[in-house]
Amino acid sequence: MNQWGYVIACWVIVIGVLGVYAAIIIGRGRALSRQVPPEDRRWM
Amino acid sequence: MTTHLTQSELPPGAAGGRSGDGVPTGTGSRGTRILGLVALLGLVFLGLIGLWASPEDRIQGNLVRILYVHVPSAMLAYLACFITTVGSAVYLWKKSRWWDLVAYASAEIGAVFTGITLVTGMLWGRPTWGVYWVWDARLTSTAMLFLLLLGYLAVRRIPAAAPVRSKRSAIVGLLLVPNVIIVRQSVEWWRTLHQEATLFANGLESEIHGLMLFAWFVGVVVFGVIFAWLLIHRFRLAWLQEQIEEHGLERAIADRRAEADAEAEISGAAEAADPSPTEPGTDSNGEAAR
Amino acid sequence: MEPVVHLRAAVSLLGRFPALAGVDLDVTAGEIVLLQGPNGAGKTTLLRTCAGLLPVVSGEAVVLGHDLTRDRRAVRAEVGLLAHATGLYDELTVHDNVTFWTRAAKADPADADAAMARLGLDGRLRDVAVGRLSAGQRRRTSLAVLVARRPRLWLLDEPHAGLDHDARDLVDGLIRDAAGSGATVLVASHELDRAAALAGRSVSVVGGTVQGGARVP
Amino acid sequence: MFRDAALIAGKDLRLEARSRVALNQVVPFALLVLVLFAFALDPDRGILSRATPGLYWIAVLFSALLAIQRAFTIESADGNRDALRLSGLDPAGIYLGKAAAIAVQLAVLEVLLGIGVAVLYSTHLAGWGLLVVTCVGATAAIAAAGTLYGVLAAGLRVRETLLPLLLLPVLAPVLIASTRAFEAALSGATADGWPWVGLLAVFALVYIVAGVVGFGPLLEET
Repeated sequence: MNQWGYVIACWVIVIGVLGVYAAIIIGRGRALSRQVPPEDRRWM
Repeated sequence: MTTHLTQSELPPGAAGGRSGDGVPTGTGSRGTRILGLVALLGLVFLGLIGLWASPEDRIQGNLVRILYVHVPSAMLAYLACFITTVGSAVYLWKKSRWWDLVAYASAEIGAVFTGITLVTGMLWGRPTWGVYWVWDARLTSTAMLFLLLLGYLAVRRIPAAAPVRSKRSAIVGLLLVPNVIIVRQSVEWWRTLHQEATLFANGLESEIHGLMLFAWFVGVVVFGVIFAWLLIHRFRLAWLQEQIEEHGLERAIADRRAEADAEAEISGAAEAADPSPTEPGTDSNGEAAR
Repeated sequence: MEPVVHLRAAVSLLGRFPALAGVDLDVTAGEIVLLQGPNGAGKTTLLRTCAGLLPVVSGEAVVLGHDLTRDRRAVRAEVGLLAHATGLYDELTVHDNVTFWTRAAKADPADADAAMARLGLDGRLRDVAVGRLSAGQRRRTSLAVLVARRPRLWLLDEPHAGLDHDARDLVDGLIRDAAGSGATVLVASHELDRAAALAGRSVSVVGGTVQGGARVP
Repeated sequence: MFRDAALIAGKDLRLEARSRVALNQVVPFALLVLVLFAFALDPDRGILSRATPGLYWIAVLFSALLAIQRAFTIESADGNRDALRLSGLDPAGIYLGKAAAIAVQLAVLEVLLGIGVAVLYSTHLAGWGLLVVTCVGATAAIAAAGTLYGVLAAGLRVRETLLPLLLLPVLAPVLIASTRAFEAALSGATADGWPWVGLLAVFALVYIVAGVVGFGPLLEET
């Protein structure tokens, strides 16, 4: 594995992990917000 | 990240059935969409600068490009840990639910960033030192931070009532920064006892400058925006979870009162028929009614 | 006469369950009040709320002059709660337990020995580990602690349960003496015949609320 | 506060004297750990003698986990939390009392383990001043942090697994400091050991303050 291999691996892992985490939060956010009556969802 | 953008661009009506007059159907809002956009563009820009435009480093060669994501992650991990401690302190002092949830959201995001920092640190270490893990002062303290955060998150998930959980997590959260300081101090002394600070230890080693410094700077800014975006969303998610728990409570009070009124009428009627309250009949009557 | 216990529409929570859903209750000094009602109606919670152990989330709650909605700790020193779970240390002897809890309450250890004598615990039971006692003996031990603390408000949760006949007379005697000396007693009990004879007034607790508790001010 | 602390410590130690759990179970466990280390690190290849300070303190740390777990099991009789809140004891006093009781048991354990190490690993004990001061500092640090995290995990179904997860990362600096201080003492270079003792003292102080402040709110939860 030359240097570029490690660099790409790092970047892919970082962006991948952040992307998956963001998607999980958005997904759960949508699921939960259906159970809460609309007036509580007025975000600032 | 791009998948997230298209989802939130969907007209709210499409995603959630009865979302009413443009009320967001998730934890998204106009502000977070802008922030999300900035984060994405920043990331693309960082990729261009970090991977392509900036030159190789004299000593490390291309490996310096790993630092453009590694160092910002480490900085944000420690920032998240600081926010958790501040949030826990304010919660304990002023009982403000808002700060309690900020502490929780920040700790979870902090754990994600610490994990990223460790992985990229190891991947940077492999070609540099020949081994994935070196008991270097900074890497070791980051690992300890990761364990401390896992401990905090474990307390957040204990099967107990919400106030119990929040209070115990706040105490652990409050001690997060002191623990990290003590850990860093002891690990620093411990490692410098054996060899002077390694090349990697003092961060901006081998006088990084010019475009590399700019790339590093962009990395910090972009990761900062990503952190903020995640924090807002994770906070709102925690807020929603709490609302749901809260609603459960109000309904329970209403049911409880309804049950009491129902019983009162029945036992009232029984007393009318048979005035002396100490008659065992009334008691069993009351029992049967339940 | 300012009531010892004054509750108006008091709501208190057991975790997230609203055990008391709006209680009105007035009790004056020297009174013995019987709390009647089916299991799970909230009798135990009412006693623990008066002892300052549960948060009063809405309504008024003043016990022995302390406003429970603001500070729940101050009232605890002047209250004696006899609960099902005694909280005694099973591996310590009766004598060790009673003296520990008495000294913790800053009461005089001599009162502890007197209380133990009064409840017949100074004989062979004195140095027996509480873990090996029967339920009735354990109750007498925690009663001894309560007596030694000389509380102004007695909160007794099923004091007669599991006691043999003369032990019950002993308990009744203690309650009468306490009321006689100006203390106030709240008794939650299923034993209607015995408790009714003892109590000056009885109220029924149903579904987290109290019927007939409030005296028209 | 200190009067209540003395009362609680007395109660805990009397309870230990009667039930003998620490003496009959925790001390044998600590010796067992030493023996297992000997099996793991073949004695005659010299690793064991070089690693003795570290192994000693790991044995102390694991035994401390058991002692702390035990200290809060005796408080888990049902109704105990209510009794403590109604008892009129100052929460800070309860914290200091329990920490003191744990510290006393740990001190006894450390002495017995010291003998065990001297005999089993035939280590030549030197630099007594530093050894004793390190033990005192480490015991105070472990007891102070252990009691606070012990009450955090108390009363939960998951307490057996939560306490180690919370406490061991926090005690890592204590392990580093006490081991290095012991190495300095045994190797004769006692001057190197004193900064580590300083770290132990700071650690103990931070947790005694946190415990005194934090114990009240923790006891108060409904």
